[in-house]
Amino acid sequence: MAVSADPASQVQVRLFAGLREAMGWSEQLVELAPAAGGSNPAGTTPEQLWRQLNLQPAYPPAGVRVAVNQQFAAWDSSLFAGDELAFLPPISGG
Amino acid sequence: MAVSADPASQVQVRLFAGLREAMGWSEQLVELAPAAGGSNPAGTTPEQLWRQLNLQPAYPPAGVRVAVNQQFAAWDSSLFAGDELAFLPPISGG
Amino acid sequence: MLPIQLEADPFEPLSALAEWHQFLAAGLGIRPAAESHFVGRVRPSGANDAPLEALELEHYPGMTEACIASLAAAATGRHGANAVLVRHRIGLVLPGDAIVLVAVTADHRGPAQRCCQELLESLKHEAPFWKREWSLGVGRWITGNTPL
Amino acid sequence: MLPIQLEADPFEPLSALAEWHQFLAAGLGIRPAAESHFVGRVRPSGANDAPLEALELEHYPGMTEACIASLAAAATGRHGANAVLVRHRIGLVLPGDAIVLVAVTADHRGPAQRCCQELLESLKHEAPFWKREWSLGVGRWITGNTPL
Repeated sequence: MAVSADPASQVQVRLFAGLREAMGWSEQLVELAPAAGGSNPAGTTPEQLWRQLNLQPAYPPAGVRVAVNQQFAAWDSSLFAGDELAFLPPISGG
Repeated sequence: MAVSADPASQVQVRLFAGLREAMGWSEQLVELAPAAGGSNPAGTTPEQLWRQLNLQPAYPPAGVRVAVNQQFAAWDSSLFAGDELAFLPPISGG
Repeated sequence: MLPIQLEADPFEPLSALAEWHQFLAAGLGIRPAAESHFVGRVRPSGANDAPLEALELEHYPGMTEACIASLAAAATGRHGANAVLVRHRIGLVLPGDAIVLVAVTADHRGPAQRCCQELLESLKHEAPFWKREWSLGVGRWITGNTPL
Repeated sequence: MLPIQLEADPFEPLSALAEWHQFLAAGLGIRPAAESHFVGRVRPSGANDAPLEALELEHYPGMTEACIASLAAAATGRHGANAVLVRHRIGLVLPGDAIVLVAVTADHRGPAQRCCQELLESLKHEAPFWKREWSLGVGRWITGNTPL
Protein backbone atom coordinates (compact mmCIF):
# COMPACT_ATOMS: atom_id res chain seq x y z
CA MET A 1 0.00 0.00 0.00
CA ALA A 2 1.38 3.39 -0.99
CA VAL A 3 2.03 5.71 1.96
CA SER A 4 0.22 8.54 0.18
CA ALA A 5 -2.97 6.51 0.19
CA ASP A 6 -3.06 6.08 3.95
CA PRO A 7 -5.28 8.87 5.38
CA ALA A 8 -4.27 7.88 8.90
CA SER A 9 -0.82 9.38 8.36
CA GLN A 10 -1.86 12.59 6.65
CA VAL A 11 -2.07 16.22 7.73
CA GLN A 12 -4.33 18.76 6.00
CA VAL A 13 -2.30 21.91 5.29
CA ARG A 14 -4.03 25.22 4.61
CA LEU A 15 -2.71 28.55 3.39
CA PHE A 16 -4.44 31.93 3.56
CA ALA A 17 -4.45 35.34 1.90
CA GLY A 18 -1.13 36.52 0.43
CA LEU A 19 0.64 33.26 1.27
CA ARG A 20 -2.07 31.23 -0.47
CA GLU A 21 -1.76 33.38 -3.57
CA ALA A 22 2.04 33.40 -3.58
CA MET A 23 2.13 29.60 -3.43
CA GLY A 24 -0.77 29.04 -5.79
CA TRP A 25 -2.64 26.54 -3.59
CA SER A 26 -4.98 26.78 -0.63
CA GLU A 27 -4.94 23.29 0.84
CA GLN A 28 -3.33 19.94 0.39
CA LEU A 29 -3.01 16.64 2.21
CA VAL A 30 0.55 15.98 3.23
CA GLU A 31 2.09 12.72 4.36
CA LEU A 32 3.80 12.72 7.70
CA ALA A 33 7.19 11.01 7.43
CA PRO A 34 7.11 7.77 9.46
CA ALA A 35 8.98 8.14 12.73
CA ALA A 36 12.27 6.32 12.91
CA GLY A 37 11.74 2.74 14.03
CA GLY A 38 7.94 2.71 14.19
CA SER A 39 4.68 3.23 12.42
CA ASN A 40 3.57 6.23 14.51
CA PRO A 41 4.28 9.28 12.40
CA ALA A 42 4.21 11.73 15.32
CA GLY A 43 7.06 14.20 15.73
CA THR A 44 6.89 16.22 12.52
CA THR A 45 6.60 19.95 13.24
CA PRO A 46 4.98 22.86 11.35
CA GLU A 47 8.47 24.21 10.72
CA GLN A 48 9.51 20.94 9.06
CA LEU A 49 6.39 20.93 6.91
CA TRP A 50 7.02 24.57 5.88
CA ARG A 51 10.39 23.44 4.44
CA GLN A 52 9.07 20.15 3.08
CA LEU A 53 6.42 22.03 1.10
CA ASN A 54 8.99 24.56 -0.16
CA LEU A 55 6.99 27.46 1.23
CA GLN A 56 8.69 30.81 0.69
CA PRO A 57 10.78 32.31 2.12
CA ALA A 58 12.73 29.18 3.08
CA TYR A 59 12.89 30.21 6.72
CA PRO A 60 9.35 31.06 8.02
CA PRO A 61 9.04 34.85 8.40
CA ALA A 62 8.36 36.30 11.86
CA GLY A 63 4.88 37.59 10.97
CA VAL A 64 3.55 34.18 9.90
CA ARG A 65 1.73 32.23 12.60
CA VAL A 66 0.76 28.60 12.87
CA ALA A 67 -2.58 27.06 13.76
CA VAL A 68 -3.09 23.39 14.49
CA ASN A 69 -6.68 22.20 14.51
CA GLN A 70 -7.76 25.86 14.37
CA GLN A 71 -5.83 26.88 17.49
CA PHE A 72 -2.68 28.97 17.50
CA ALA A 73 0.31 26.66 17.96
CA ALA A 74 4.09 26.80 18.13
CA TRP A 75 6.34 26.22 15.11
CA ASP A 76 7.93 23.30 16.91
CA SER A 77 4.75 21.61 18.14
CA SER A 78 4.25 17.95 17.23
CA LEU A 79 1.85 17.13 14.43
CA PHE A 80 -0.31 14.03 14.47
CA ALA A 81 -2.14 12.18 11.71
CA GLY A 82 -5.48 13.86 11.01
CA ASP A 83 -4.34 17.29 12.20
CA GLU A 84 -5.32 20.42 10.30
CA LEU A 85 -2.30 22.70 9.99
CA ALA A 86 -2.62 26.29 8.78
CA PHE A 87 0.01 28.89 8.03
CA LEU A 88 -1.40 32.36 8.77
CA PRO A 89 0.22 35.42 7.21
CA PRO A 90 0.16 38.65 9.29
CA ILE A 91 -3.35 39.28 10.61
CA SER A 92 -5.21 42.52 9.98
CA GLY A 93 -8.76 42.49 11.26
CA GLY A 94 -11.26 45.07 12.40
CA MET B 1 -32.35 106.95 47.68
CA ALA B 2 -32.04 103.65 49.53
CA VAL B 3 -29.08 101.59 48.40
CA SER B 4 -31.26 98.52 48.02
CA ALA B 5 -33.30 100.25 45.32
CA ASP B 6 -30.36 100.85 43.00
CA PRO B 7 -30.19 97.92 40.53
CA ALA B 8 -26.91 99.26 39.16
CA SER B 9 -25.12 98.17 42.32
CA GLN B 10 -26.67 94.73 42.68
CA VAL B 11 -25.49 91.19 42.06
CA GLN B 12 -27.84 88.29 41.43
CA VAL B 13 -26.81 85.35 43.65
CA ARG B 14 -27.94 81.82 42.85
CA LEU B 15 -27.71 78.61 44.83
CA PHE B 16 -28.16 75.06 43.55
CA ALA B 17 -29.04 71.57 44.73
CA GLY B 18 -28.13 70.72 48.34
CA LEU B 19 -26.85 74.22 49.04
CA ARG B 20 -30.10 75.76 47.80
CA GLU B 21 -32.10 73.46 50.02
CA ALA B 22 -29.90 73.92 53.08
CA MET B 23 -30.21 77.71 52.83
CA GLY B 24 -33.86 77.73 51.88
CA TRP B 25 -33.55 80.11 48.92
CA SER B 26 -32.50 79.79 45.30
CA GLU B 27 -31.77 83.36 44.26
CA GLN B 28 -31.60 86.84 45.62
CA LEU B 29 -30.38 90.28 44.61
CA VAL B 30 -27.55 91.43 46.84
CA GLU B 31 -26.17 94.95 47.21
CA LEU B 32 -22.49 95.38 46.61
CA ALA B 33 -20.96 97.46 49.38
CA PRO B 34 -19.71 100.78 47.96
CA ALA B 35 -15.96 100.80 47.57
CA ALA B 36 -14.12 102.93 50.10
CA GLY B 37 -13.91 106.52 48.89
CA GLY B 38 -16.01 106.15 45.73
CA SER B 39 -19.32 105.17 44.18
CA ASN B 40 -17.90 102.25 42.13
CA PRO B 41 -18.86 99.12 44.02
CA ALA B 42 -16.23 96.90 42.34
CA GLY B 43 -13.95 94.86 44.48
CA THR B 44 -16.38 92.63 46.38
CA THR B 45 -15.50 88.94 45.92
CA PRO B 46 -17.59 85.74 45.92
CA GLU B 47 -15.87 84.77 49.17
CA GLN B 48 -17.01 88.03 50.82
CA LEU B 49 -20.57 87.51 49.58
CA TRP B 50 -20.56 83.93 50.91
CA ARG B 51 -19.90 85.36 54.40
CA GLN B 52 -22.18 88.37 53.96
CA LEU B 53 -25.07 86.01 53.12
CA ASN B 54 -24.25 83.74 56.08
CA LEU B 55 -23.93 80.73 53.82
CA GLN B 56 -22.95 77.60 55.70
CA PRO B 57 -20.37 76.47 56.63
CA ALA B 58 -18.88 79.88 57.42
CA TYR B 59 -15.74 79.11 55.42
CA PRO B 60 -16.65 77.93 51.89
CA PRO B 61 -16.03 74.17 51.63
CA ALA B 62 -13.46 72.89 49.13
CA GLY B 63 -16.04 71.13 46.93
CA VAL B 64 -18.11 74.26 46.31
CA ARG B 65 -17.29 76.15 43.12
CA VAL B 66 -18.10 79.64 41.98
CA ALA B 67 -19.54 80.80 38.67
CA VAL B 68 -19.73 84.45 37.63
CA ASN B 69 -21.97 85.16 34.66
CA GLN B 70 -22.24 81.40 34.10
CA GLN B 71 -18.48 80.84 33.84
CA PHE B 72 -16.37 79.16 36.49
CA ALA B 73 -14.53 81.85 38.46
CA ALA B 74 -12.18 82.21 41.41
CA TRP B 75 -13.35 82.81 44.96
CA ASP B 76 -11.37 86.05 45.00
CA SER B 77 -12.46 87.42 41.62
CA SER B 78 -13.94 90.92 41.57
CA LEU B 79 -17.69 91.23 41.25
CA PHE B 80 -19.35 94.05 39.33
CA ALA B 81 -22.86 95.43 39.40
CA GLY B 82 -25.16 93.35 37.24
CA ASP B 83 -23.09 90.17 37.63
CA GLU B 84 -24.77 86.81 38.16
CA LEU B 85 -22.95 84.90 40.89
CA ALA B 86 -23.64 81.24 41.57
CA PHE B 87 -22.37 78.92 44.28
CA LEU B 88 -22.16 75.38 42.91
CA PRO B 89 -22.06 72.44 45.31
CA PRO B 90 -20.02 69.38 44.24
CA ILE B 91 -20.91 68.41 40.68
CA SER B 92 -22.09 64.92 39.76
CA GLY B 93 -23.13 64.62 36.15
CA GLY B 94 -23.32 61.79 33.64
CA MET C 1 -30.33 68.54 15.09
CA LEU C 2 -28.27 70.05 17.87
CA PRO C 3 -25.18 67.99 18.61
CA ILE C 4 -25.54 68.89 22.30
CA GLN C 5 -28.89 68.65 23.96
CA LEU C 6 -30.42 68.37 27.42
CA GLU C 7 -33.41 66.07 27.50
CA ALA C 8 -36.28 66.69 29.88
CA ASP C 9 -37.98 63.47 28.77
CA PRO C 10 -36.77 59.90 28.26
CA PHE C 11 -34.77 59.46 25.06
CA GLU C 12 -33.72 56.39 23.12
CA PRO C 13 -29.92 56.42 22.54
CA LEU C 14 -30.10 54.43 19.31
CA SER C 15 -32.68 56.83 17.86
CA ALA C 16 -30.50 59.78 18.82
CA LEU C 17 -27.54 58.07 17.12
CA ALA C 18 -29.60 57.37 13.99
CA GLU C 19 -30.66 61.02 13.80
CA TRP C 20 -27.04 62.08 14.27
CA HIS C 21 -25.91 59.75 11.48
CA GLN C 22 -28.36 61.39 9.11
CA PHE C 23 -27.12 64.80 10.18
CA LEU C 24 -23.49 63.77 9.63
CA ALA C 25 -24.21 62.12 6.29
CA ALA C 26 -25.84 65.35 5.06
CA GLY C 27 -22.74 67.32 6.02
CA LEU C 28 -19.84 64.97 5.38
CA GLY C 29 -21.00 62.58 2.69
CA ILE C 30 -18.97 59.52 3.57
CA ARG C 31 -19.18 58.04 7.04
CA PRO C 32 -16.16 58.44 9.27
CA ALA C 33 -13.81 55.49 9.80
CA ALA C 34 -14.16 55.36 13.58
CA GLU C 35 -17.05 55.96 15.88
CA SER C 36 -17.17 55.50 19.63
CA HIS C 37 -20.32 55.66 21.79
CA PHE C 38 -21.07 55.56 25.47
CA VAL C 39 -24.50 55.15 27.05
CA GLY C 40 -24.99 55.56 30.79
CA ARG C 41 -28.20 54.38 32.45
CA VAL C 42 -29.66 54.84 35.92
CA ARG C 43 -28.85 51.96 38.27
CA PRO C 44 -31.62 50.08 40.03
CA SER C 45 -30.19 50.90 43.45
CA GLY C 46 -28.69 53.95 45.07
CA ALA C 47 -25.44 54.71 46.89
CA ASN C 48 -26.78 53.06 50.05
CA ASP C 49 -27.87 49.97 48.05
CA ALA C 50 -31.57 50.70 48.70
CA PRO C 51 -33.83 50.26 45.65
CA LEU C 52 -33.86 53.53 43.73
CA GLU C 53 -37.19 55.07 42.80
CA ALA C 54 -35.70 57.76 40.61
CA LEU C 55 -32.66 59.89 40.06
CA GLU C 56 -33.29 63.63 39.92
CA LEU C 57 -30.96 65.77 37.86
CA GLU C 58 -30.71 69.46 38.55
CA HIS C 59 -28.74 71.71 36.23
CA TYR C 60 -27.89 75.38 35.75
CA PRO C 61 -29.93 76.48 32.72
CA GLY C 62 -27.69 78.25 30.26
CA MET C 63 -24.40 77.51 31.98
CA THR C 64 -24.75 73.74 31.74
CA GLU C 65 -25.36 73.80 27.97
CA ALA C 66 -22.53 76.30 27.39
CA CYS C 67 -20.21 74.29 29.58
CA ILE C 68 -20.90 71.02 27.72
CA ALA C 69 -20.37 72.79 24.39
CA SER C 70 -17.03 74.11 25.55
CA LEU C 71 -15.92 70.73 26.99
CA ALA C 72 -16.94 69.04 23.74
CA ALA C 73 -15.06 71.57 21.61
CA ALA C 74 -11.95 71.21 23.77
CA ALA C 75 -12.00 67.39 23.68
CA THR C 76 -12.68 67.35 19.93
CA GLY C 77 -9.77 69.70 19.29
CA ARG C 78 -7.39 67.91 21.63
CA HIS C 79 -7.97 64.54 19.98
CA GLY C 80 -8.51 65.68 16.43
CA ALA C 81 -11.98 64.14 16.39
CA ASN C 82 -14.49 65.08 13.68
CA ALA C 83 -17.85 65.29 15.35
CA VAL C 84 -19.46 64.82 18.71
CA LEU C 85 -22.93 64.11 20.06
CA VAL C 86 -24.06 64.63 23.67
CA ARG C 87 -27.48 63.89 25.12
CA HIS C 88 -27.95 64.36 28.86
CA ARG C 89 -31.14 63.92 30.83
CA ILE C 90 -32.41 66.49 33.30
CA GLY C 91 -35.28 66.16 35.77
CA LEU C 92 -36.53 62.83 37.09
CA VAL C 93 -34.92 59.80 35.49
CA LEU C 94 -36.12 56.25 36.18
CA PRO C 95 -33.91 53.20 36.79
CA GLY C 96 -32.84 51.68 33.47
CA ASP C 97 -33.41 54.93 31.59
CA ALA C 98 -30.55 56.47 29.65
CA ILE C 99 -29.08 59.43 31.49
CA VAL C 100 -26.18 60.25 29.17
CA LEU C 101 -25.11 59.49 25.62
CA VAL C 102 -21.74 60.56 24.22
CA ALA C 103 -20.68 59.75 20.66
CA VAL C 104 -17.57 60.76 18.77
CA THR C 105 -16.38 60.21 15.22
CA ALA C 106 -12.77 60.42 14.12
CA ASP C 107 -10.48 59.20 11.36
CA HIS C 108 -8.94 56.59 13.64
CA ARG C 109 -10.15 54.40 16.48
CA GLY C 110 -7.74 55.77 19.10
CA PRO C 111 -8.88 59.41 18.90
CA ALA C 112 -12.56 58.37 18.74
CA GLN C 113 -12.27 56.19 21.84
CA ARG C 114 -10.09 58.54 23.85
CA CYS C 115 -12.17 61.61 23.01
CA CYS C 116 -15.40 59.80 23.95
CA GLN C 117 -13.92 58.63 27.25
CA GLU C 118 -12.44 62.00 28.13
CA LEU C 119 -15.58 63.93 27.25
CA LEU C 120 -17.65 61.61 29.43
CA GLU C 121 -15.28 62.14 32.36
CA SER C 122 -15.34 65.90 31.93
CA LEU C 123 -19.17 65.91 31.79
CA LYS C 124 -19.18 64.06 35.08
CA HIS C 125 -16.76 66.40 36.81
CA GLU C 126 -17.00 69.76 35.04
CA ALA C 127 -20.55 70.27 33.80
CA PRO C 128 -22.97 71.73 36.38
CA PHE C 129 -25.25 68.79 37.15
CA TRP C 130 -26.41 67.66 40.55
CA LYS C 131 -27.91 64.26 41.25
CA ARG C 132 -30.43 63.47 43.93
CA GLU C 133 -31.31 59.84 44.61
CA TRP C 134 -34.89 59.18 45.58
CA SER C 135 -35.20 56.04 47.63
CA LEU C 136 -38.02 55.02 49.97
CA GLY C 137 -39.55 58.45 49.40
CA VAL C 138 -36.45 60.29 50.64
CA GLY C 139 -34.19 62.40 48.41
CA ARG C 140 -30.44 62.44 49.00
CA TRP C 141 -28.00 64.67 47.11
CA ILE C 142 -25.00 62.84 45.70
CA THR C 143 -21.72 64.67 46.09
CA GLY C 144 -19.48 62.65 43.83
CA ASN C 145 -19.35 60.22 40.95
CA THR C 146 -19.20 56.45 40.88
CA PRO C 147 -15.62 55.21 40.50
CA LEU C 148 -14.20 54.96 37.00
CA MET D 1 -29.34 36.31 18.29
CA LEU D 2 -25.72 35.24 18.40
CA PRO D 3 -23.57 37.74 20.29
CA ILE D 4 -20.71 37.04 17.87
CA GLN D 5 -21.37 36.94 14.18
CA LEU D 6 -19.53 37.24 10.88
CA GLU D 7 -21.52 39.15 8.29
CA ALA D 8 -21.20 38.31 4.60
CA ASP D 9 -23.51 41.21 3.69
CA PRO D 10 -23.66 44.87 4.73
CA PHE D 11 -25.11 45.35 8.21
CA GLU D 12 -26.44 48.40 10.00
CA PRO D 13 -24.67 48.83 13.38
CA LEU D 14 -27.63 50.56 15.03
CA SER D 15 -29.99 47.76 14.00
CA ALA D 16 -27.57 45.19 15.36
CA LEU D 17 -27.41 47.14 18.63
CA ALA D 18 -31.21 47.38 18.80
CA GLU D 19 -31.52 43.63 18.29
CA TRP D 20 -28.89 43.07 20.99
CA HIS D 21 -30.76 45.35 23.40
CA GLN D 22 -33.88 43.25 22.95
CA PHE D 23 -31.86 40.11 23.53
CA LEU D 24 -30.31 41.55 26.69
CA ALA D 25 -33.63 42.87 27.99
CA ALA D 26 -35.14 39.41 27.63
CA GLY D 27 -32.32 37.91 29.67
CA LEU D 28 -31.42 40.57 32.22
CA GLY D 29 -34.57 42.59 32.74
CA ILE D 30 -33.07 45.96 33.64
CA ARG D 31 -30.61 47.61 31.31
CA PRO D 32 -26.99 47.76 32.43
CA ALA D 33 -25.58 51.02 33.80
CA ALA D 34 -22.78 51.34 31.27
CA GLU D 35 -22.54 50.52 27.62
CA SER D 36 -19.68 51.20 25.26
CA HIS D 37 -19.77 50.77 21.47
CA PHE D 38 -17.27 51.01 18.67
CA VAL D 39 -18.07 51.08 14.95
CA GLY D 40 -15.30 50.85 12.36
CA ARG D 41 -16.00 51.70 8.72
CA VAL D 42 -14.01 51.28 5.54
CA ARG D 43 -12.01 54.39 4.60
CA PRO D 44 -12.46 55.99 1.19
CA SER D 45 -8.78 55.58 0.35
CA GLY D 46 -6.21 52.87 0.79
CA ALA D 47 -2.78 52.64 2.37
CA ASN D 48 -1.22 54.31 -0.68
CA ASP D 49 -3.86 57.10 -0.60
CA ALA D 50 -5.39 55.95 -3.88
CA PRO D 51 -9.22 55.88 -3.90
CA LEU D 52 -10.36 52.54 -2.57
CA GLU D 53 -12.85 50.51 -4.58
CA ALA D 54 -13.40 47.90 -1.91
CA LEU D 55 -11.79 46.15 0.99
CA GLU D 56 -11.79 42.36 0.83
CA LEU D 57 -11.82 40.42 4.07
CA GLU D 58 -10.64 36.83 4.10
CA HIS D 59 -11.08 34.72 7.22
CA TYR D 60 -10.48 31.16 8.43
CA PRO D 61 -13.96 29.65 8.69
CA GLY D 62 -14.41 28.01 12.07
CA MET D 63 -11.19 29.27 13.61
CA THR D 64 -12.08 32.95 13.22
CA GLU D 65 -15.44 32.59 14.99
CA ALA D 66 -13.94 30.43 17.76
CA CYS D 67 -11.07 32.86 18.17
CA ILE D 68 -13.38 35.88 18.51
CA ALA D 69 -15.51 33.99 21.04
CA SER D 70 -12.45 33.17 23.10
CA LEU D 71 -11.08 36.75 22.91
CA ALA D 72 -14.50 38.10 23.91
CA ALA D 73 -14.79 35.71 26.85
CA ALA D 74 -11.29 36.60 28.03
CA ALA D 75 -11.88 40.38 27.80
CA THR D 76 -15.28 40.07 29.48
CA GLY D 77 -13.81 38.11 32.35
CA ARG D 78 -10.75 40.33 32.73
CA HIS D 79 -12.84 43.49 33.02
CA GLY D 80 -15.86 42.03 34.79
CA ALA D 81 -18.11 43.10 31.92
CA ASN D 82 -21.64 41.69 31.59
CA ALA D 83 -22.24 41.15 27.91
CA VAL D 84 -20.54 41.62 24.58
CA LEU D 85 -21.58 41.96 20.95
CA VAL D 86 -19.30 41.53 17.94
CA ARG D 87 -20.22 41.90 14.30
CA HIS D 88 -17.45 41.62 11.72
CA ARG D 89 -17.80 41.77 7.96
CA ILE D 90 -16.23 39.22 5.65
CA GLY D 91 -15.96 39.34 1.88
CA LEU D 92 -16.05 42.56 -0.16
CA VAL D 93 -16.80 45.67 1.90
CA LEU D 94 -17.38 49.06 0.28
CA PRO D 95 -15.99 52.41 1.50
CA GLY D 96 -18.23 53.85 4.22
CA ASP D 97 -19.65 50.44 5.11
CA ALA D 98 -19.35 49.16 8.65
CA ILE D 99 -16.64 46.53 8.93
CA VAL D 100 -16.68 45.95 12.68
CA LEU D 101 -19.01 46.61 15.61
CA VAL D 102 -18.02 45.89 19.20
CA ALA D 103 -20.36 46.61 22.11
CA VAL D 104 -19.90 45.88 25.80
CA THR D 105 -22.13 46.35 28.82
CA ALA D 106 -20.89 46.55 32.39
CA ASP D 107 -21.92 47.86 35.79
CA HIS D 108 -19.52 50.81 35.50
CA ARG D 109 -18.24 53.01 32.71
CA GLY D 110 -14.54 52.12 33.17
CA PRO D 111 -14.90 48.36 32.60
CA ALA D 112 -17.31 48.91 29.68
CA GLN D 113 -14.95 51.31 27.92
CA ARG D 114 -11.75 49.39 28.63
CA CYS D 115 -13.26 46.03 27.66
CA CYS D 116 -14.62 47.47 24.39
CA GLN D 117 -11.27 49.03 23.55
CA GLU D 118 -9.26 45.94 24.43
CA LEU D 119 -11.55 43.57 22.56
CA LEU D 120 -11.32 45.74 19.45
CA GLU D 121 -7.51 45.70 19.64
CA SER D 122 -7.41 41.95 20.11
CA LEU D 123 -9.76 41.43 17.13
CA LYS D 124 -7.36 43.46 15.03
CA HIS D 125 -4.27 41.57 16.08
CA GLU D 126 -5.39 38.11 17.18
CA ALA D 127 -8.41 37.05 15.12
CA PRO D 128 -7.57 35.46 11.75
CA PHE D 129 -8.67 38.11 9.26
CA TRP D 130 -6.76 39.30 6.23
CA LYS D 131 -7.50 42.50 4.39
CA ARG D 132 -6.95 43.14 0.72
CA GLU D 133 -7.37 46.65 -0.63
CA TRP D 134 -8.77 46.91 -4.12
CA SER D 135 -7.70 50.12 -5.81
CA LEU D 136 -7.59 50.90 -9.53
CA GLY D 137 -8.50 47.27 -10.18
CA VAL D 138 -5.48 45.93 -8.30
CA GLY D 139 -5.66 44.00 -5.03
CA ARG D 140 -2.99 44.46 -2.38
CA TRP D 141 -2.79 42.45 0.85
CA ILE D 142 -2.41 44.57 3.97
CA THR D 143 0.06 43.22 6.49
CA GLY D 144 -0.70 45.39 9.49
CA ASN D 145 -3.24 47.65 11.15
CA THR D 146 -3.69 51.39 11.05
CA PRO D 147 -2.07 53.06 14.06
CA LEU D 148 -4.08 53.26 17.26
